[in-house]
Amino acid sequence: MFSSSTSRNDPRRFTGPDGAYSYHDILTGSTPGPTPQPPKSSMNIRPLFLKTGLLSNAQGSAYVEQGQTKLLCSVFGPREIPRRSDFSLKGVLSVEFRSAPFAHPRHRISSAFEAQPTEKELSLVLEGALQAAVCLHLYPKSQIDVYVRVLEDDGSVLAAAITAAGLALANASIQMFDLVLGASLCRKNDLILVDPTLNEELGASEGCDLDSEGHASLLTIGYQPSLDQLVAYQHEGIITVDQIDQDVELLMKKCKGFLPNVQCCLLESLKIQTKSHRQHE
Amino acid sequence: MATVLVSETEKLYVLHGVQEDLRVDGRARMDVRPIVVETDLVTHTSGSAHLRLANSDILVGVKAELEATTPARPTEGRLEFFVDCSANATPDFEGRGGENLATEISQALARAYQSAHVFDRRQLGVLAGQQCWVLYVDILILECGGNLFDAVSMAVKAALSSTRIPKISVTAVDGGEPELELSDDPFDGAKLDLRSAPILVTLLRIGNFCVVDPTPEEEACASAGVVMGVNVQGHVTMTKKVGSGSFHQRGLIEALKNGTAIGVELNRQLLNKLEEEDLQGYQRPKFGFLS
Amino acid sequence: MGSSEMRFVLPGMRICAQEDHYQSGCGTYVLHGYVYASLAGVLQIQPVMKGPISENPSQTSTQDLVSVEVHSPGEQTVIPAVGDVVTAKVMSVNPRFAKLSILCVRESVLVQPFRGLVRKEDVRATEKDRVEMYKSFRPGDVILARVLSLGEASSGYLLTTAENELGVVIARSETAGVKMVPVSWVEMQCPKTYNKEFRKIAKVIPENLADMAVDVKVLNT
Amino acid sequence: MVMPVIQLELAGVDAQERDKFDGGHEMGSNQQLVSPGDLITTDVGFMRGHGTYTKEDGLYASLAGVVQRVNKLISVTPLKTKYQGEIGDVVVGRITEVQQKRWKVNTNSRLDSVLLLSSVNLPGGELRRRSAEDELSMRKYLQEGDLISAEVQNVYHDGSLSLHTRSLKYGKLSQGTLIKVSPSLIKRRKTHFHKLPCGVSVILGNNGFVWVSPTEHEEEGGGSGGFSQNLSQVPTTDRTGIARVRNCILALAQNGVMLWDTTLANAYDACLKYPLTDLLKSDVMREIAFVTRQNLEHQ
Amino acid sequence: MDAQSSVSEFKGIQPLEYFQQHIENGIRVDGRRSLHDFRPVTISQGTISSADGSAVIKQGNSVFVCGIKLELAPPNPNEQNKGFIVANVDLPPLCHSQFKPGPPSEQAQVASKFVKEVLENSGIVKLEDLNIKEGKLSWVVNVDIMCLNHDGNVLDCALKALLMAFTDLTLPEVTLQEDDEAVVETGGKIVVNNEKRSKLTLHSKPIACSMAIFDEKILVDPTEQEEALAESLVTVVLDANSGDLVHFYKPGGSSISRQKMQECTGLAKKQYKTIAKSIDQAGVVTKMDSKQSK
Repeated sequence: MFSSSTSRNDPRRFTGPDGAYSYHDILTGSTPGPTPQPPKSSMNIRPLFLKTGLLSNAQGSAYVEQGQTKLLCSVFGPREIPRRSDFSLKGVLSVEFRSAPFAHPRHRISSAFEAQPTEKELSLVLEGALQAAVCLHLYPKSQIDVYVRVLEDDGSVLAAAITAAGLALANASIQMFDLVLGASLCRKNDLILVDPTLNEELGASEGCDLDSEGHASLLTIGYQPSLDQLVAYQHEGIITVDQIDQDVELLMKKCKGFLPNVQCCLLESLKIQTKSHRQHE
Repeated sequence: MATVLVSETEKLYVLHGVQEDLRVDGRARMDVRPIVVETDLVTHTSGSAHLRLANSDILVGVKAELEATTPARPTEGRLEFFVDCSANATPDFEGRGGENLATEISQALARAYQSAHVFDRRQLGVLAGQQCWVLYVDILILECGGNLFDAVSMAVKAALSSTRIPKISVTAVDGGEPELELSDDPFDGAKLDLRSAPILVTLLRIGNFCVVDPTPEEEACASAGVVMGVNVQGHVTMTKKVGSGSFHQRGLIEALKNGTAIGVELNRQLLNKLEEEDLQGYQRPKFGFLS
Repeated sequence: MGSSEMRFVLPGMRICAQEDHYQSGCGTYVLHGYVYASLAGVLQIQPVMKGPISENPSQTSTQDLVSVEVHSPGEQTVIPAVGDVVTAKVMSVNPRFAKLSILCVRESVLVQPFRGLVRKEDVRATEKDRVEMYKSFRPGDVILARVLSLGEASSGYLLTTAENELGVVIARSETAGVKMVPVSWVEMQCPKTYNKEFRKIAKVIPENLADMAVDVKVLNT
Repeated sequence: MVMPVIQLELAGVDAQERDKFDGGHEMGSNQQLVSPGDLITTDVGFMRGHGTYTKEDGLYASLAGVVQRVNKLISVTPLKTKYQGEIGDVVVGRITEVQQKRWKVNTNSRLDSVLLLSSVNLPGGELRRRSAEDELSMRKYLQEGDLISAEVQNVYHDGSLSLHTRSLKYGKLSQGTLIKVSPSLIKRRKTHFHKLPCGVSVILGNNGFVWVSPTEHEEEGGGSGGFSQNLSQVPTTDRTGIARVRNCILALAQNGVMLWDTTLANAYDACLKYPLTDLLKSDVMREIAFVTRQNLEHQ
Repeated sequence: MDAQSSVSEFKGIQPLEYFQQHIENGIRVDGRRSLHDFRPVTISQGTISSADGSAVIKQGNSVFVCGIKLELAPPNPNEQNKGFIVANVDLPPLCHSQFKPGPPSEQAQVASKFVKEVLENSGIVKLEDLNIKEGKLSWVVNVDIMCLNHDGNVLDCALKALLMAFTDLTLPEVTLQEDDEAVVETGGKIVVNNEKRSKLTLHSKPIACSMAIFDEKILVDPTEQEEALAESLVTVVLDANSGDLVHFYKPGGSSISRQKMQECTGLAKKQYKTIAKSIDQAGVVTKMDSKQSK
């Protein structure tokens, strides 16, 4: 029989049998898990592929591929604030960050409609970043919805999501003070991995073991290149303030490094839009 | 953040005050309001603490439960934080109102305690690959008088320091399944090593300056802030931006430096006081919520 | 600046210093004395029209003011603002006000409608006391109106039709459901049944919608 | 960097010290404290007021508070309560909503109070007619979050209040700070506007909202209908005074001392011997309240 | 008012009239020349490397992605020789402004149910093939179909995405050590060889063809707007291998005559081969490219 067993707590979708587990769980048991990363700093952001305006329904959208990390962001609005809420002369941003059930290389992410705590937290981080970037005072009584879906997670998702959201907002012709770019790095003492993959990120959190020498940390920033402001900033793991200073500096440099890519992507879609607009006329 | 309504002129008054290093309640930018802490109040928990920072009132209970280990970390136990922003604290928390704040606080705590260098989860291990202690840290926000991150984290640290993990002896029954035996003596418990445990310090940017321990009115005036986890050794264990504004790199680093200094001092005083309380023994008078 | 070459700008790009005769127009903002772009789009330098639109009334001066603007190509992302003329559909009518659904702002179609409200006293400019809502609007009518204010938190934008050019532009007859033709300031007639119905009618009826349909065909071939 | 002030105490330390200040309640012997269900009197000659109910054998309290007798009317005034307004009261309130022709004001009452557009003096003088334009630009005068001082004009049947600001002393409040205390702690006086000698003005709203601000100079205001706002920076000396007064008010309120000009002045004098930053400590606060109360008894 | 804005205003204010004028002329709002034309389809397979099988399909402006994640579980006690397929269709808020964050919308539930029924009826995968060891271990095939841009015809797209993801799917070799039965549940004696992966045998090739009925006219492959204005919707599913009717689905709407129904089936029969061919020829595109220009 096809599993028609809709689980008790979520009758609105089909769920598999209880006690199902990923075969990767056994894989890691039999073979030595992820190949240990060679202790070599990597200072480069993985190849970036950016594209805006590929979804027709959204006011604006962006697709970002950063190495194997793939995500999609769409922007709706400004539209009327749906529920009755307090009058605000400022617009409201609502951000939802979710991962597709198949996004994680090892585990299936429960597709339950209730977001995971980490997803909720990332939504809030993203919201905080975009609130600083969008000219919300120009959108009284309205709401701008930003939805991010991770299609494949291979590390640095928050950074990629920040870049994608910035692109999607610009593509939606929402007024912003500046573009926003995201970048992250993983540090283990003096070993620095810019734009870490999932394995490297996991390595960082495993580096938190007492056995392993030294401290590991993971830092993500959201950066406005021309205003030189940090709109998002999130870090975990042991570090000193001086190291943070260096790392932030480095990441800002990296952001400026791929700024031309972001600009090119937007300009290209502007040119296409202008052309098609003229043809209509 | 639960925001209170504040008029533009009130904001201006707060802003100028911060500029002059003389805040509305007379404090300097880096001054903290008086804090009162008491541990071991709730008898049905493994550890608990009640902390009052001005009008912020926090109750934390820790429950230790035996559970299966995770395959990734067979020798370690787990810490689970749960924050309840009850509508008691402020009407804004009614319904799902406090949910976002609760997520933010619990995630910040989880991140701050993540590294093994600040909290060694192996002290929660029982039987490698099979059983471990899971500490459920339940945080109840009873009243909301600003600066919740800091107040909660100090209460959590106090509650963890009062936590006793029951002694367990493992007996192997002739080659079969090992058996666990829990000690009968309630006082026969191990204390946790919290020497490196962090607390959270919030710094809010008001105008061009940062303040610590903001009041709700000050929170309403700030555009951006940073929450950081600091332990007594001065290690930064977690940092994140809060609020809707942005930071310049210099401002951020400046804030983090100030925050580290405050965090070290707060940690030191907290540890001292907790030690002092511990020396008073089980028989010390309890004051509870009437103090 | 030559108009033949289009200059594209992106949010955050510094356009020029904010000097006496350069003004920050739509799609830009001013920071530390410079004009920055806030939109991804085409840069346009336009002479400032004198009158209420001027953003800086103190500078109604001898100099030729120019406004630095950025326009995004294609559809503009708009929300209703005070003073805008909007196209709205009447959703319900009661003796005190009519509830509307705003569909277009100026020439831009909204992706999703906003709520609006026309109060009895804002229906027309004269004889305000004798306005009867049911003789002015009916559910389903399409009207032109001007935004008065943002309104209250619970209701939508406050609109007015108290101008000759504002009011009902499309209405269907009660019995036959046919598009009616205006016969006076306050009456429309059904071409099928010849029944007359009362409305607050807008003066300029835009080009017959049938003509638009011709455009549609032209565009699609 | 100057070492920041941090004061972290265990719960016990504080409670032990308190005992020495307790006992000096200013409740006179003629005041009767009751809790719900307490018998007030079995005398049948009295009339039943607020906070009381009658059973076969007498009059009982339905609230915890102080029994009050006005001629034959017995009522109980609760100790802690939402504000119950009376006509003529001076209140401080915060605008929560801008509606058609009226503002909603939070005055610490059970229901939001109402300030009608027709009950305010608009800029341009009292005789100015209110036009439809004013109605649309109400948010320019008062918007969400703004603070006002006002007088209770009317009490509606549901207990909600209608306010007015048609006097130059009322209107929009400028720079300063708001303190919220229980309305029962505000003593009814002829005036609730006080200029303390230290350059600080205080409005003791009957509703328990207390506004502390720098004293404005006379030449300002007038003709603006109370909408002018002084946006210049408040000098440090005034700021120190305001911080002191603010903390004194909190000290008195936390220790149950009624607030009026005399207690404020006494408390301010008592606080001067402490550095400003100490005024947040609970033992200092108690000391200030204690001294204030003692002075009151001597006078 | 220039011509373009008046057209878009007309479309916004009187969508029904705008739509009617097109249909009367036998053309479609999105520029298709015939009521029976399909929108162009592009498909890419294996784009999501974190999934065991994946496909992205674009049909006009509708974009769907399907990812398959494999899990292991002991089989159902009543059906010891069978595995599991769990298929869900997700219509997240990102794909259309009508959807809000939260539990699945009714549309998504309906689509999930449709996909499940087609899976059951067509026998595309035999559940017995998903059994590894009778009574001990089976595959759980989690199929998640997610809409990224909803411009109508969810069912056709979802089914195509599912079919292409299934063709892309490979399963790692799993062996069980016979001797110790007790420890199987803990996974102790299961050996997974991730290097050696094999494809799943597909036993049929269900192809859906959706139609909207409007003023007695049948519109094939309706857009979202056409679906919203249509009187009735019909979906016919045929097996491309045998040409048999697998499923007929008509959710609500106004009733249709038997002739109309047969007309629909006839249309589907005429079209399914072309669709099947278009899928086969769609080929593998590695990156998502820009939206189809109109």
